[in-house]
Amino acid sequence: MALDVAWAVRWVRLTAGLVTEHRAYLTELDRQIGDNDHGENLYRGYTAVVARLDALEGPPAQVGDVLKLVATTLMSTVGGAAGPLYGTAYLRAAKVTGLDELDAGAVVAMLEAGLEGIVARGKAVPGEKTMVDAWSPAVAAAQAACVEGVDPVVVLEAAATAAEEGAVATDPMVATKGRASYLGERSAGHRDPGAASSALLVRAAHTAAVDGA
Amino acid sequence: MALDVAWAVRWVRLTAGLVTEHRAYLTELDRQIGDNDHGENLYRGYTAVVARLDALEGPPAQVGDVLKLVATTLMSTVGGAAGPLYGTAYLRAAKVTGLDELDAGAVVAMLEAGLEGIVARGKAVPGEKTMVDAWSPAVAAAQAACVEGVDPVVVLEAAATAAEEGAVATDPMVATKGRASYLGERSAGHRDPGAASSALLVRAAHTAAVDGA
Amino acid sequence: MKKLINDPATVVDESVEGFGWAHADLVTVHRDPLYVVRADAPVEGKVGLVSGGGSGHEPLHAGFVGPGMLDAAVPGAMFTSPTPDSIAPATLAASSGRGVLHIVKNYTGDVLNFETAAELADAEGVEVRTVIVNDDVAVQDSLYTAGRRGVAGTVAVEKIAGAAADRGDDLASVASIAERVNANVRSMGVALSACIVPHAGNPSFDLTDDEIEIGIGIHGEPGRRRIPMASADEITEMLTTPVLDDLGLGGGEQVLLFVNGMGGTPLSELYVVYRKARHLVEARGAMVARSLVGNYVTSLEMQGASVTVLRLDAELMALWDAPVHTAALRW
Amino acid sequence: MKKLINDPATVVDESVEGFGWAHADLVTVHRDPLYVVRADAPVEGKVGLVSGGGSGHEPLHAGFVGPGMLDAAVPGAMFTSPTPDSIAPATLAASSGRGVLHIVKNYTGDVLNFETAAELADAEGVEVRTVIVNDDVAVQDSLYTAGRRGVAGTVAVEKIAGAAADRGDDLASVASIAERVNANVRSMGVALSACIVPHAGNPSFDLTDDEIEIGIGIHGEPGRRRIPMASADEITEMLTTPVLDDLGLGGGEQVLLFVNGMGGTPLSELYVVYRKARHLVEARGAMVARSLVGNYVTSLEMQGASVTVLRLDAELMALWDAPVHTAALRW
Ligand SMILES: Nc1ncnc2c1ncn2[C@@H]1O[C@H](COP(=O)(O)OP(=O)(O)O)[C@@H](O)[C@H]1O
Ligand SMILES: Nc1ncnc2c1ncn2[C@@H]1O[C@H](COP(=O)(O)OP(=O)(O)O)[C@@H](O)[C@H]1O
Ligand SMILES: [Mg+2]
Ligand SMILES: [Mg+2]
Ligand SMILES: [Mg+2]
Ligand SMILES: [Mg+2]
Repeated sequence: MALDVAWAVRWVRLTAGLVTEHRAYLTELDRQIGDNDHGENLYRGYTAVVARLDALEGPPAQVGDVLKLVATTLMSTVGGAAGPLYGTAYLRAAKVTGLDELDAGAVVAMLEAGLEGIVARGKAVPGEKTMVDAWSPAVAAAQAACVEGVDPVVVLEAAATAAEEGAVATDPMVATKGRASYLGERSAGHRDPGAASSALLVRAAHTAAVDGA
Repeated sequence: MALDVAWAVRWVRLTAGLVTEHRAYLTELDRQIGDNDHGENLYRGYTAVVARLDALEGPPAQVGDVLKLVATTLMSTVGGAAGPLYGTAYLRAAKVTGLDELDAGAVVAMLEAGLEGIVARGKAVPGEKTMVDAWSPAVAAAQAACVEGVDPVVVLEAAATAAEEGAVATDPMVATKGRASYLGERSAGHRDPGAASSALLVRAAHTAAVDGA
Repeated sequence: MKKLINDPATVVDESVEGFGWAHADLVTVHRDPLYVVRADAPVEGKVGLVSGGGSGHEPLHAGFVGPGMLDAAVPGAMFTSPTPDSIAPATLAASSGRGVLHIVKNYTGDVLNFETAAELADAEGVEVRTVIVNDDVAVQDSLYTAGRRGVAGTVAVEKIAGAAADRGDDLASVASIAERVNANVRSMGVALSACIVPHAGNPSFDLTDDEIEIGIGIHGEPGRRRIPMASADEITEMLTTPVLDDLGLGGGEQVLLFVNGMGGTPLSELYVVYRKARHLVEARGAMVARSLVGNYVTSLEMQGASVTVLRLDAELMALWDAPVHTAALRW
Repeated sequence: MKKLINDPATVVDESVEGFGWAHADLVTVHRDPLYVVRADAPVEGKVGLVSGGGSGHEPLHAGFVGPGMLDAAVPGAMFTSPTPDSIAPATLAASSGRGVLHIVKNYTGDVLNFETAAELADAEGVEVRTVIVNDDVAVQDSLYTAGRRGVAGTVAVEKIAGAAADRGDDLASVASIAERVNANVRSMGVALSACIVPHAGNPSFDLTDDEIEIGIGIHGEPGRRRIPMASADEITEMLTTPVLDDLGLGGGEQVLLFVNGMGGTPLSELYVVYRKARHLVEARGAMVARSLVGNYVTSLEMQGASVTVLRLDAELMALWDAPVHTAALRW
């Protein structure tokens, strides 16, 4: 199956649901090595996103329109580091998804664009204990899964699993970007909150695709 | 026996010892219904008294000289309510003890003068849950015990016991003077710190007399 | 207990010493006996203003020494009134011959010690008048208590009396202005947590996680009653309504609204309280003409706040607005 | 958690609303998007100064809006950088045509959001320069971190840049003065207790009764290391020595010594810290020419303090001394 605008809306709503469900968990991760607000920041942002989706007159035309709405909403409501980073990720992803439907290749392009956006803003490379450590393996896994004629669900499944593993893999890392870097060695032994929320986000994309199948 | 200047010095040093010993207890009483400092205030004061006694070139001439030294030292080091109240008590007591020795009658006069001093400054009457509730029964008991030819030790024993009972009797009282009065009914069920310290002070007078016998 | 101190026995001395160095342009610190006096004291031709009380309420009182406010402040031990042997020399140091006003918060200890000090100063030929500040409406039935306490309203008394002295009023006039402020100011406070006096090392009272004390004083004394935790607006109403009632504030009147922090409450929360208190004042048809929000009369690190309302007339307002230059209040 | 708030979701709005009412002579509060701007903004002929950041550090930044300091401040959610859609309008509101300086504390979130806002303002024809404040010496090895944090030194940058703008400097000059302050200011902080962010409801880190965190930031982040509780003098030495070393302070130099409270520490203790820090500065043969002691850059109700030293030259001293009229800083 291909992923259409309804999928995009499902994806975003599912992400909002997961963020709400894991709000306290994400904040607690941020309490350990940050400033105790990551879940709260995303909850505020995705609540606004859902409100704007609900307020739309008609449904958006294309996947990219949905992602652009998410981008601008997160940028103007999340704040902190995650706001501009996720905002830019969605903005770049929106640019390459001005399409009626996404096939497997378009899904890969979308994820690549999201990662590029995060790196362009935050300048982090893999291993610095940031959301990049979820996104980067997700993109690599998506690229590897993207063979001729493959169902985009398969690509998203690979990406989601890789993002989850990437988030777990941040546990032993010593942060060198973001707020956790101030802790130096003390940042090891904790999961990066942004990597954890990124894993939720990619998993939601997959679940939304499965739900629509 | 009669009570001389050596007794007075013993009395004051014993009081200082009891205050030091009960410093935390008196402060805790004051924490319950006051501002958590009564033991500390008296400890500061009597430490200074002992230091001044130690620094004296020769011994004071008369009982009154000792009490005057205590009075001025407490006034200048204790502060709070207890400083002026005890200071005035000792000052008035000093005035009627410009004597080489105190017989039973002089002991009664000394206690009366002390109580007068406290009342003159603090305007409290018995039953208001203040140090007056220790001093007032002490004076009454001393007066009652003061029969022709009685040993002043007997008078002090009666006074000390009455002061202790008086302090215990403040437990159910509702304070209407001092800081505890702000608590209204909530002041009941706690011992007045000033009454408790007054009981120590009168008991020390008795012990000092027994020690010298 | 964790505190940024070296020793409970020396904390007041060290703190006042640091204060003196930090504000050497404004004040001189006299050691032994300890008092803080204007660097240019005595100021010729001006009635002297002296206040003092237990330490632990900073910036009160030393933070209010300077042009337009106090001439001298006498810090006692933590939460303990200073003794006459420091108050009297401070009084002499503040005296330029036109007399000295003692501004005393109404606590037995402060009243008694200042009383003796006034006698001592009088014996040295300095005329002393005393105003007793008693703005705390939490203390009801003053027949059955030591009377209302002096709390945050003290700042208004010191500021306005200071301005009156500055414009050259004589001692009787400065005292009567101070009395007028006291007659028109009311306060009430709440504690969300107790403070810890350094020498004691334990909280001054015990509060569970869902209780607060309404009607607290500023010495870590427990309050008038203990109630379950409530919202800022509800608490502010519990503080402000008795203040306004007791003041008998009517429509059309102008007030100074002062929200004072007890030390451990963030400034952001004080503005939340101010917001509601202002609603309540305005709901009576009165007008908030002047405002003050901050930690001015504290109880060490206690969490909590008090609401103070001062009824203003044109003269009091002008005196409030008059220039002041102290460590803690300046305009 | 007990706080004088109504709802974690509305606390910032209500607090800033109260702030606006209390200081209506100085500021105007713009709602939706939320920012605080000088009542007389934009000030003709003057470079505009805009700062902002997460709430919870009050009086920073809104308390520094007014003549001689900031033209606008943008409060974010608690401890969360504001978003470009509030920073950009605040920037426009502060602009009188001579350009706007963004003063940004060095945190990833603040830097990114101000960056975007600057682009948006630029698109509206307002020239923006940015100075990133990074005075916190607790963050070592900035190669392996997001770089030094901006902490209490921000007050000095805002004050001095504000004075430069006031005397008519152009944007490049104001930016270069701000950079010079930043290059010459260093800070380091300690926490005795953690703060509680309203929406989280639990302490931002866990400290036992005999531990403290050295090298904390101002967002409730844990510090660089945890050590056993120590005396004020010992702690002050742990804060001041790295600051002086990093600054390379030498004999004969003049400094501003600034002891900043984190919110929950009594003022009296800050002066105890000041006293020792001053000893340490003077022990290097340097001179404390100016002082500031108080709660200016806070972390809600956190107990703790930071020591900031700014190396002064004649120009910086004159700009520090220049008149300022804001809610929190005034002379
Ligand atoms: N430079 C960066 N590049 C990529 N991700 C980053 C960077 N800095 C921070 N992050 C991510 O942002 C997350 C924190 O987000 P959040 O708590 O919302 O913001 P803040 O740190 O401003 O409070 C971190 O867990 C990390 O994944
Ligand atoms: N008006 C008064 N008359 C007699 N005693 C009083 C009066 N006011 C207070 N006291 C006594 O003083 C005691 C408190 O002393 P202390 O704690 O040292 O002073 P403060 O209350 O100033 O902290 C009370 O327990 C009470 O016995
Ligand atoms: Mg965070
Ligand atoms: Mg007491
Ligand atoms: Mg006391
Ligand atoms: Mg944050």
